[in-house]
Amino acid sequence: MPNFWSDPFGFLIQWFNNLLLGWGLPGGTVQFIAYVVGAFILVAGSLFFCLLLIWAERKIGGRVQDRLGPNRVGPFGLVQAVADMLKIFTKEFVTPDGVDKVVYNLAPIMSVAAVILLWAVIPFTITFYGNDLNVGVLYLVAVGGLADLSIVMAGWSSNNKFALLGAFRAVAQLISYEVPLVISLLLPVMLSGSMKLNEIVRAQDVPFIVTAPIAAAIFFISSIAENGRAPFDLMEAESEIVAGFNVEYSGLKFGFFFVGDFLHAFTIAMLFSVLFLGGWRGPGADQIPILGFVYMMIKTSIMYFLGLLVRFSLPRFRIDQMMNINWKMLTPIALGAVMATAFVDKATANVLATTTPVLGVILRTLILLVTNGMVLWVASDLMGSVLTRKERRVVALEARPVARPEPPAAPIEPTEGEVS
Amino acid sequence: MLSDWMYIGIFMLLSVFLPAVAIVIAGILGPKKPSPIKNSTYECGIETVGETWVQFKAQYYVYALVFLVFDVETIFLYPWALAYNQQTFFMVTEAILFILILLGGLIYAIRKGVLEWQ
Amino acid sequence: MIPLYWFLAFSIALFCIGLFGVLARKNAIAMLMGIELMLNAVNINLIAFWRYFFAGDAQLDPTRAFAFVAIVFVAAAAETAVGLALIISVYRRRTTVVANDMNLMKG
Amino acid sequence: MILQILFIIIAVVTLVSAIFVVTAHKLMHAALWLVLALFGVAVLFAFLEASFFAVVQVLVYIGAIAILVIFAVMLTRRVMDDSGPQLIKGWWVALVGVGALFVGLLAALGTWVGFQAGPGPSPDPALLTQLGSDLVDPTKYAIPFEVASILLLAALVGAIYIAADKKGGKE
Repeated sequence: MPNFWSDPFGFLIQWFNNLLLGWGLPGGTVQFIAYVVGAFILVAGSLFFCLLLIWAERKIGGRVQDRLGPNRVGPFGLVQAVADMLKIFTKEFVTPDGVDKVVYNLAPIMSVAAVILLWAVIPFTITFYGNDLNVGVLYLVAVGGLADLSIVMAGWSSNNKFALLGAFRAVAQLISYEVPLVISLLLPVMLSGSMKLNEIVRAQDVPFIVTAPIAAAIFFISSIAENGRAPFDLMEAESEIVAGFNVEYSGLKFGFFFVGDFLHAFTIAMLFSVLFLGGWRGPGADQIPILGFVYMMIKTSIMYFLGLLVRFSLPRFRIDQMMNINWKMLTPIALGAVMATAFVDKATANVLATTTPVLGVILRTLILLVTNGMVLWVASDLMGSVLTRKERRVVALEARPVARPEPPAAPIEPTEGEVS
Repeated sequence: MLSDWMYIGIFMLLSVFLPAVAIVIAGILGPKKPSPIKNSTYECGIETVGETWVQFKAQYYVYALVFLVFDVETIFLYPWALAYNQQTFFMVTEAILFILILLGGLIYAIRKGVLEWQ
Repeated sequence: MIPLYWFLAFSIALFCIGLFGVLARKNAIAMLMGIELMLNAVNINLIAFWRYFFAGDAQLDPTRAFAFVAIVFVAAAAETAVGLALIISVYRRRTTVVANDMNLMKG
Repeated sequence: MILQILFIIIAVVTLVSAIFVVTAHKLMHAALWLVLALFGVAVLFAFLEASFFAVVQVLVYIGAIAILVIFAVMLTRRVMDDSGPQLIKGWWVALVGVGALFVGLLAALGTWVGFQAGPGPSPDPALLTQLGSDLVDPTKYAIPFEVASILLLAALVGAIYIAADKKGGKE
C-alpha cells in the first residue's frame, strides 16, 4: 500500500480497489469499475482543466502583447473562463439548411475526443497514468490522425464552399506535418527501445532533448503545426479565408473546436516533456511519486509557456512557405537525423561498451550531440541551396490582367527653354 | 493486453460521450428560433453564389499521397526502432537503406515540383 | 472465449461485401473502397490464424504473420495510391469516374 | 461471455457499415462508412491481441487511406451529385454470385475440422521487438522489408507522375 503523502494517486487507486474488493465484488468487475472511474476522471478532468488553460492562455497572451488579459471576473480574472463557458452553453445552435446533420454534429465531438484520447497513455507520475499501452507512441500518432478526419467531416458536412476549402487547406497542413512528427518520434523509441511512454521516461537517464535535439525541435515545430497555432495558423487565417472549416458552427459546437485547440496545446507540452525532457524524472521522484508529478508539471508548464510565446510573437507563414518548410526542411532533416543517429550510435556501440558505464553514457551523449550538430550543419548547407534557389516570382512589375497600371509616360526630356 | 484495450475502449466511449452530453445540454439550454435567413449558408452576408461543391486542385491529392507513403513506412520503422538495441551493425544499415529509398521518393517529389504550393 | 470460426465467418462476410462493391458499383472510387474491404477481410483472417495457432508458440515463428500483414498493408496503400491517381487522371481527361465509360484503350 | 457479446456488436456494426459502403448513394457517405468499417476491423485486431496492427490500422487506413479516398472523392466532385443509380444494371447478378460465394465459403468452413479451435496462449508482449529484429534479419524478412520500400517508392513515383498536373496543361 503506497503512502498517502508520498503517492496520493497510487494510494487513492489502491484504496478504491480495496474498497470495492472489500464489498465482495469479483476481481474482474473491480478492474472494470476502476477503469471506468479512472477514465471518467481523466476525461472530465481534462475537459474542466481546459477552463484553466483558456484563462492562462488569455492572460499570458495579454502580457506578451502588453495587455492585461482577463482581469474583471474573480481574482486575476480567474472566473472569466467559467463565465464564458456559461455563456456559450446558453447560445443558440444555428444549424444551416442543407447540412449533413449526423456528420455535422459528430465533427466537433470528434475533434475534442481526438485530443482527450491522448491523455489515456500519458504517465503523470510513476504510478499515475491511464494505461501504459505497449504501442503508446504509435497510439499517439494514430489518435492525432483522427483530428484530420474531424476537420474533413466538419468542412464537408457544412454545405459551404468556404468551409470545405478551409477544411482542405487545414487537412493538407495537418497531414503534411504529421510526416516529420512521425519520423521524429522514431528517435525516442530507438534510444529507449520501447514504445511504452513510461518506459521511455524511465530510459531517460540523459533526457532525449540532449541526445536527440533535432528530433525534439522537429517534434515541437510540427506539433505546433498539428495544433494549428501561429505561426502555422493557416487553418483559421481570418485575413485570408473565412475562418476555415468551422464557419457554419455556432455555440458550443463551435466552442468545442477551440476546447480541442486549447487542450491540444497543453497536451503537446506534456508529450514533449514525457518524450524528450524525462517526464516525471527528477531527484527523488522514484521514491516519492508526487514529486514526479511536480517535476512533470514544471517541465510541461515551461514547454506550454514556450509554445504560447511562439504563438503570440511570431507572424503567420505564407502557405507555400509552410509547405516548403515541411517538405524541404523538416522531413529530410528528420530522416537524416534518424539515419545518422542509428548509424553513429551503432558504429560506436562496441567501443563504448569497453568503457565504464558512466563514461560510456557521457561519451555516447557527446557523440550523439555532435552527430546531431553535423546533421544540422550538412542540412543547412544543402537546404540553403534548395530553399533559396526558387524565389517567388516578382509580379509587381509585370503586366497583370486586372488593374493594369498606366503605361509609363514618355520620359520628359529637359528642354532648354523650360526652367522649372 | 486485452485489458489495456478495454481501458482504451472505455476511454474512447467516454471521450465521445461526455462532449456529446455537453452539446445536448447546451442544445436544451439555448434558445431555438430558427429563421430562413439565419439558417442560410454563410457567405460573407451576400447571397450564395455558384454551386457549393467547388473543384479542388490535384495538389491536395499529392500531399495526401506522400503522407500515405510515409505513414505506411512507420509499420516497418517502428518495430525496427523498437529492436534497435539488439541489432547488429549490418541490420541497421539495412534500415538506413530502407529510409534512403524512401528519401529518394521524397526527393523525386520535390524535384518534380509537386510539393510546391501554387 | 470467441471461437476461431466467428472471426473467419466475419472475414468471409466482409470479403463478400467488398466483392459485391467491386462488382456492382458504377463508380471507380467506390470499387476501390470495395477492394479496401476485401483486403481488410484478408488481414483479419491472417491475424486470426496467427492468434489462434501461432501467437504463443515460439517454435512456429510467430512474427511470420506480422511480416505478412505488414506487406498486405503496403500493398493496400500502394494500390490505393496508384489506383486513385489513375482515376483522377482519367477523370481529368474524360470527366468521368464511371468504370464502364473508361475506354481509353479502345482507341 | 462479455467478450462474445462485444464481438458480436462490433462485427455487426462493421458489417452493416460495410454494406453501407457498397450501397451508399453519396460517395462521401460511403467513404465515411468505410472509416467506420475500418475502425471496426481495428477493434477486432485489438480483440486478437495484435495491438500493433490495431493501432497501425487506425494510423494507416483511417488516418491516411481514408483521407486519400476522401480527397479523391472531392477532386472528382462534379459527377458525384449525379442522382442516377450508383449500382450497375445487373447488380442483382453480382449479388447472387457473391451470395453463392458466401454460402459456399461458409459451407467449406463448416467441413474443416479445426474451425472450432479456441485461442492459443496469449502472445508474448516482446513479439513486436522480435518482429523488429526479424524484419532486418537477412535470414528472415530482410528481402520483403527492402522490397516493401521499393514498392512504396514505385507507388509514390508512379502516382505522382500520373496525378501531377502536366506542365502547361490547363487546369
